[in-house]
Amino acid sequence: MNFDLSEEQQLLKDSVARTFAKSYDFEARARILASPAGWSRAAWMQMAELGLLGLPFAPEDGGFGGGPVETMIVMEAIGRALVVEPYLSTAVLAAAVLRHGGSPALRARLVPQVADGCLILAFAHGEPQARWELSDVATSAERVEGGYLLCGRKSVVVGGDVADMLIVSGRMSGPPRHPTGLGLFLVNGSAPGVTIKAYATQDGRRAADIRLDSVFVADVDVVGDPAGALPVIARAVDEAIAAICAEAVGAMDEAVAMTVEYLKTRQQFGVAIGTFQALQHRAADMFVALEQARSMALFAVMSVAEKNPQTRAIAMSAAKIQIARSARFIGEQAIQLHGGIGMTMEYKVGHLFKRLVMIDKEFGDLDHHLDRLAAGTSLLEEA
Amino acid sequence: MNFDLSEEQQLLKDSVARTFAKSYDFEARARILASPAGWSRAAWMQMAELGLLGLPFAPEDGGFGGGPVETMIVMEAIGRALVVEPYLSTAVLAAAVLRHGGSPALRARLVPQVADGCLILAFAHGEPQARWELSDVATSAERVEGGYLLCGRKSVVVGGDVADMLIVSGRMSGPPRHPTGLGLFLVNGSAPGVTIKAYATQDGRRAADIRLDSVFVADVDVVGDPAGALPVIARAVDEAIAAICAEAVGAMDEAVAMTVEYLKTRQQFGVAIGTFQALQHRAADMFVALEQARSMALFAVMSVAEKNPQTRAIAMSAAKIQIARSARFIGEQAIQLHGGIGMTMEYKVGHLFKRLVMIDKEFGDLDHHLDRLAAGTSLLEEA
Amino acid sequence: MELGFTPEEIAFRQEVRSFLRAALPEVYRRKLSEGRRLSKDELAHWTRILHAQGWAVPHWPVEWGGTGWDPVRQMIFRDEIQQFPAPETLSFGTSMVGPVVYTFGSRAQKARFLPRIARLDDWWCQGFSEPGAGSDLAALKTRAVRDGDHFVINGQKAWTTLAQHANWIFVLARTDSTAKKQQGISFLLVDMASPGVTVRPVETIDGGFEINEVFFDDVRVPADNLVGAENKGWDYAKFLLGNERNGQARVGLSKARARRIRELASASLNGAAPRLADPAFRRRLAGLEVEIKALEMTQLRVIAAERGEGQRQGEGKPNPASSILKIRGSELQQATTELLMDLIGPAALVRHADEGPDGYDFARGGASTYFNLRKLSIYGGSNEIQRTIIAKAILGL
Amino acid sequence: MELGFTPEEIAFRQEVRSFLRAALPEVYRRKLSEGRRLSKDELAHWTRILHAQGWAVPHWPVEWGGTGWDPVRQMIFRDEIQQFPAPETLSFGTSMVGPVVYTFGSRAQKARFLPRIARLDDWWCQGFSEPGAGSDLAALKTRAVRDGDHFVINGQKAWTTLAQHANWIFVLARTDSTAKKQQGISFLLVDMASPGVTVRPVETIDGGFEINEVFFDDVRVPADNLVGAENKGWDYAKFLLGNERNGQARVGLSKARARRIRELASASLNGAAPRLADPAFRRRLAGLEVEIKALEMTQLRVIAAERGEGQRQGEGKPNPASSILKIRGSELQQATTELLMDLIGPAALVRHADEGPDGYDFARGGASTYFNLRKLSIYGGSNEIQRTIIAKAILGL
Repeated sequence: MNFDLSEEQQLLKDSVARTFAKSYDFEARARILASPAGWSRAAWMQMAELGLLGLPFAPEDGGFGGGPVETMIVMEAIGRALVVEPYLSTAVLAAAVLRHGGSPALRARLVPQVADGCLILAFAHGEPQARWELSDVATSAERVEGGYLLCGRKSVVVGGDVADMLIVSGRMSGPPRHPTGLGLFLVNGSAPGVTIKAYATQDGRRAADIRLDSVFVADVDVVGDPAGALPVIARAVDEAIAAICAEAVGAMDEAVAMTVEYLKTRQQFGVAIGTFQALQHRAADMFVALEQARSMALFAVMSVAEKNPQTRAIAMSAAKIQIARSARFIGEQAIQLHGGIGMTMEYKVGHLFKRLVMIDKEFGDLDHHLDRLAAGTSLLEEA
Repeated sequence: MNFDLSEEQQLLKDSVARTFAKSYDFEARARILASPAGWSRAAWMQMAELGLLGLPFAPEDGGFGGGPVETMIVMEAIGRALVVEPYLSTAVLAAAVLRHGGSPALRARLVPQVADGCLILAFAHGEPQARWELSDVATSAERVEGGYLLCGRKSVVVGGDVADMLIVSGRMSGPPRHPTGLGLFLVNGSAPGVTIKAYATQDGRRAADIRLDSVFVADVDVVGDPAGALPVIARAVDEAIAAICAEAVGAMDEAVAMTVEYLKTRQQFGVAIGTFQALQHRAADMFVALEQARSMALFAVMSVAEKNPQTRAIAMSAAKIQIARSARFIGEQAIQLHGGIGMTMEYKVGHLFKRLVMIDKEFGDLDHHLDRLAAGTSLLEEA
Repeated sequence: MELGFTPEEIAFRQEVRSFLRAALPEVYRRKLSEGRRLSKDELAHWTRILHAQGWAVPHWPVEWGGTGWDPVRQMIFRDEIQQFPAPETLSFGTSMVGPVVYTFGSRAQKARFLPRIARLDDWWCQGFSEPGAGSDLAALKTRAVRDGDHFVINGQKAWTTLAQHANWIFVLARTDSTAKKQQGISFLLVDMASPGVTVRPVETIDGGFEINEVFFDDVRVPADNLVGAENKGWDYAKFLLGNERNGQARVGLSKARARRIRELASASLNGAAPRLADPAFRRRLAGLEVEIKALEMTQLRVIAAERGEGQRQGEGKPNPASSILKIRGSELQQATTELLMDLIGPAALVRHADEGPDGYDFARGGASTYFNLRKLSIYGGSNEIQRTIIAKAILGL
Repeated sequence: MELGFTPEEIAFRQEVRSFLRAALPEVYRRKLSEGRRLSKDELAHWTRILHAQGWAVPHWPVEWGGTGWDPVRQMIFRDEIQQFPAPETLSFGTSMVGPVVYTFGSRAQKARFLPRIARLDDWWCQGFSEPGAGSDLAALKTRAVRDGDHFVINGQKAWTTLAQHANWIFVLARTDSTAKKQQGISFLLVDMASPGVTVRPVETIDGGFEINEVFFDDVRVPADNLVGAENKGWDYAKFLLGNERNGQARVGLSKARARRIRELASASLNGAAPRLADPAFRRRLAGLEVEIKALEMTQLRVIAAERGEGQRQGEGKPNPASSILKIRGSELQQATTELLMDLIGPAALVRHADEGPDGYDFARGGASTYFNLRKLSIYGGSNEIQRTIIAKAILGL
């Protein structure tokens, strides 16, 4: 039991923090958001140079062999700096699909390109009717000569327009919500039959709705078992949950720090407003909520490599629940204690708030995970 | 739209308040609690003299023709003074059963005795398995020559040992939870086959578990339709809910007043603790919770005479939900802000807290009523 | 006690509702349902419809276009407008500066400004807050110096709502810098076309532009535009803020939003199962409806008491109980937008600017309104300030 | 980072658990499950069983009976005791006065008192709080006046837990009334058999008797019973309270209670449908379990940090982060008792004194424990005080 970072981990943490502090401060980010693309390829290549994009892949595949702790370190920094580039969708979510589902040949083909920043991926899984139910896939995958034909709609695919290549889930057999019959298919964003309707998200990211009209996928572009992908999907999403929890902790930490600083400097009625006891106690409650969230993000990191998918899912739901509660409280109170300035887009805290609220909408919100947890065995079950 | 009391109502309010202030202060109540019986017949007779026991009955039956507002006035005073005598069970709950279910003959026989204090009633309805589901009655009522035989168990019958006579629900036909087949029967507490196991409740009242072993009830002692009593039961319980909401408001009002007074007088760190902003804001939140509860208690009073049982039930659930939330918050904060002194039985605020917590356990708790409300149509539906 | 509305009041409610059904363009209603804002022209159009009906400024003195309705009828009218939902008139004119002008203004000011406010011929905005003075309003620094028959204003106002549409602004400015904080402030009416007035719109976290910074650079204002007495502006501001607080419960808006939530939750959004099938969601909505009903009852009690007061003593002063309406009103508006956003699910991520994709119409006004309405617990006297008012003015702490 | 316990730590946990299974009388476990208190003799019995195992005072110096376990093992031990549930040793002795004596006491005091504390030969209680001094502990008024080789104590202590069983009390008394508030206080060990000591039990809202008033009327205490230096008692008290706060999370108790709730909710209580069949109840329980797990992780982080600190700098000072443990620990103990009470339904009305009826065994420890544990957010430095500590000591406000 030791929560201290190793020397290498501390080095990673410092270098990421230094890099974002230098080239991804609030003004730099504002310029990126205002640019036509809404994201920065330069920032992306810088992450590649730092080795962040190949981080989670095994060295034999061309990666750096980082584990959940390393991903946590990067994601926390991303949360603090509000990085909008598609790190989570490419280097966490799609990467996990490749790692757990992809054949060695596929990994050999893709990982080096991902690691050096040339290949951006997105995971096109969610559908309009699915809310966050992972098995709820209506997109069909039909076996044809030499490959598959995909038909269907994917919605709110984060990074879906930025990606060079999509990993698309499709159903070979069974009704929606059936646990088997799902496959994963690599689709080029510009392939015939793919229509991408791109838009901005509330928190300044890019997302897309994607229509697949008889899109042909060659056998070589199938990721793993074309009729048994749900366990891979579930595992990848669980890894994404652990990562987004860390991102949320980074954003909360920054929001609490900014709020405390504001309370110290902002004067009202002739004194710093941080001298008002009601606001002091509110800040203390924010701090408690932050530490509880940090604890559960660590719990997610501890549990994400768990082999038993049931146990892993319970842990991820528990972490996401705590994050949801803490993030909503901290975000709202950060705005409240900042007052008017927090309501404007000219100040960072409002952006942190927006990201925190939107994190609840990715991979299942509070209610979704409470249901999932309540349906399972007790979180406190002892070995 | 006018929330002012009429002259008669103001008179009633003043006289009840004056009476309790004089003869039912905290010390007097403590003596009553410490007495062997745990309640005071003298206090009861005083309520009879004031006309409170006959209040809800029609003048032609021997009552004073009071309505929901009059009952609210009395119950609020009872809540404030923490009166432990079985007013609610006799003069509200059992009285409502008699008013809505009893024949003129039955009313002529019983009401004058109730009004003059000689006949205490209790409503023996709840059963061990029923939680608060009104139709969940397993006690059987079997038709025999000249009457009925009752067999079954009634549990946590408030006032059940104090009562001279019980109104017992029993099932003529159908499985538990079936809406028809229920009857109401007058049973003397000392009748053959009745076993009463009496005990104190957490809030200093008396209650009993009652066993009925082939208890004979003559036809003349049947209250209303022996197979169609559920509507009467539901209506009586709804009236009791409106009344207990008013009682809760009285107790909350007293708890808030005591807490504010304590904040003004209690010194810590050289100043009155009411100067600490965090405590001021907590007190403000208590006040807000109190006023919201008062509003919904009034809403219950407005709606209790509503003819449509569905609409009436929705309104009562809504009121009970608000009361539950406000009472829990106000009660807990009253103790917290009082500190140690609030934890002792030597100080009134702890007794108010206990009563407020226990009110949630009568006629359905927060979760019960949320379920009932959520199952129905919207509370905000417009005419 | 007379619990419930009289038959006349119920008939009046029906009359208002019928009028709204007949007179309000459906597109306005839909925009408001979806949390969108009417354009300047649309609001002006609707204000003139109301004005033609004689209902543009019901609460004003009859002499200046008021209806003579008692507080209960006024409340019913507001409630119907909000829950329809129909547009409310521009409060900066009708509820803020209007009452100040007819209560404290000169005869000439009344004649000049009130009719134009009632018809929205003038679009007013509120020049109170400053960057350095939020809840501590009296710490304002904007100065107005007398120069012959003019005042010369220098300074900066912040969080000025809809100033980008406005042609008039009412300004609190310091006219005596030697006096104590609350003294030495005056209330001035300023034509925004005056040289030296600059407006800078500021984007808010909902992605909209409704607040502005307003700069005053040697702006000359005729002394005729001073309301009431010099250095007495704080009194008029308190009067204005008291009126404002009373209108902040806006129960009708929360009712309308709860109803929209129920409607959306009953439907299959994009093919998903109706959310109302989830018992946890149903309970959450039911619990929220209880809180809304409780606030509605509390508002009725405050208004009934005001009517009682009014009959006994003439115009009532702001009731400290109105702080309850502000606190719970803002909290419930926020809670309803939160539930609406949660109902929408993953679609809440979609930003509804010009480029928004098809198929998410149900999601309009979800996240954006949630973000926008965080302001409610901040402005108009933050909820923290309201709690202090309750603690001191009501509880005597 | 080494997330998770080492195999040795896991084996240690199993060892503790096996010991508890073998050594703890089942009737004690059941009593604790039901929220009942062990009698004085029962606790002494159990303490001696622990003592025989060498585990009565694990956190003490090895010289005085400690085990030499590192903070993680100590935490595992506490957690297992609490969640079994097994009785905790009397904290007034083992966690409060014991550490003060072995840290600040004389050699003679150590030899005289520590072995008897470890075996519960002496039952100690805490003479800190006074009627006029709650959270403002330093405002205490009890005086101790030097008279030769004795101190003479006069005054009154309040909220003295289990003083009715105690034969010793540690007392904070003012020995220099001219000094500033926190100075001039001394820490004295008082034999309760001394003439002039009177104990008055006070009934609490759970219907139990655990707190007392203790009166001192010219009580003569040998000067040998002064701990450390005269007028330095406040330092020792702060040390003691810091230790206390660290132990207040009591996550194991909340875990045990959550488990009991799940067990009761899975059963048909008195023939009713199992509560766990209600999705709303299941969600509420699941949500609470998350909060408990989060606190458990936070406690691990604090303890791991302390171990790190300890290795680097010797004995650590109380960590201000322990205020989090106090706040959340008390809130979660309260929340679990509330859920337990709500689970019980109408049976929560039943008071379980001697006369309680049959058939409600499941309801034992429902309402009473809920009432009793309201104290947790009040004592040991109220949660308001803890929030102020966080704001000042951690956030620098």
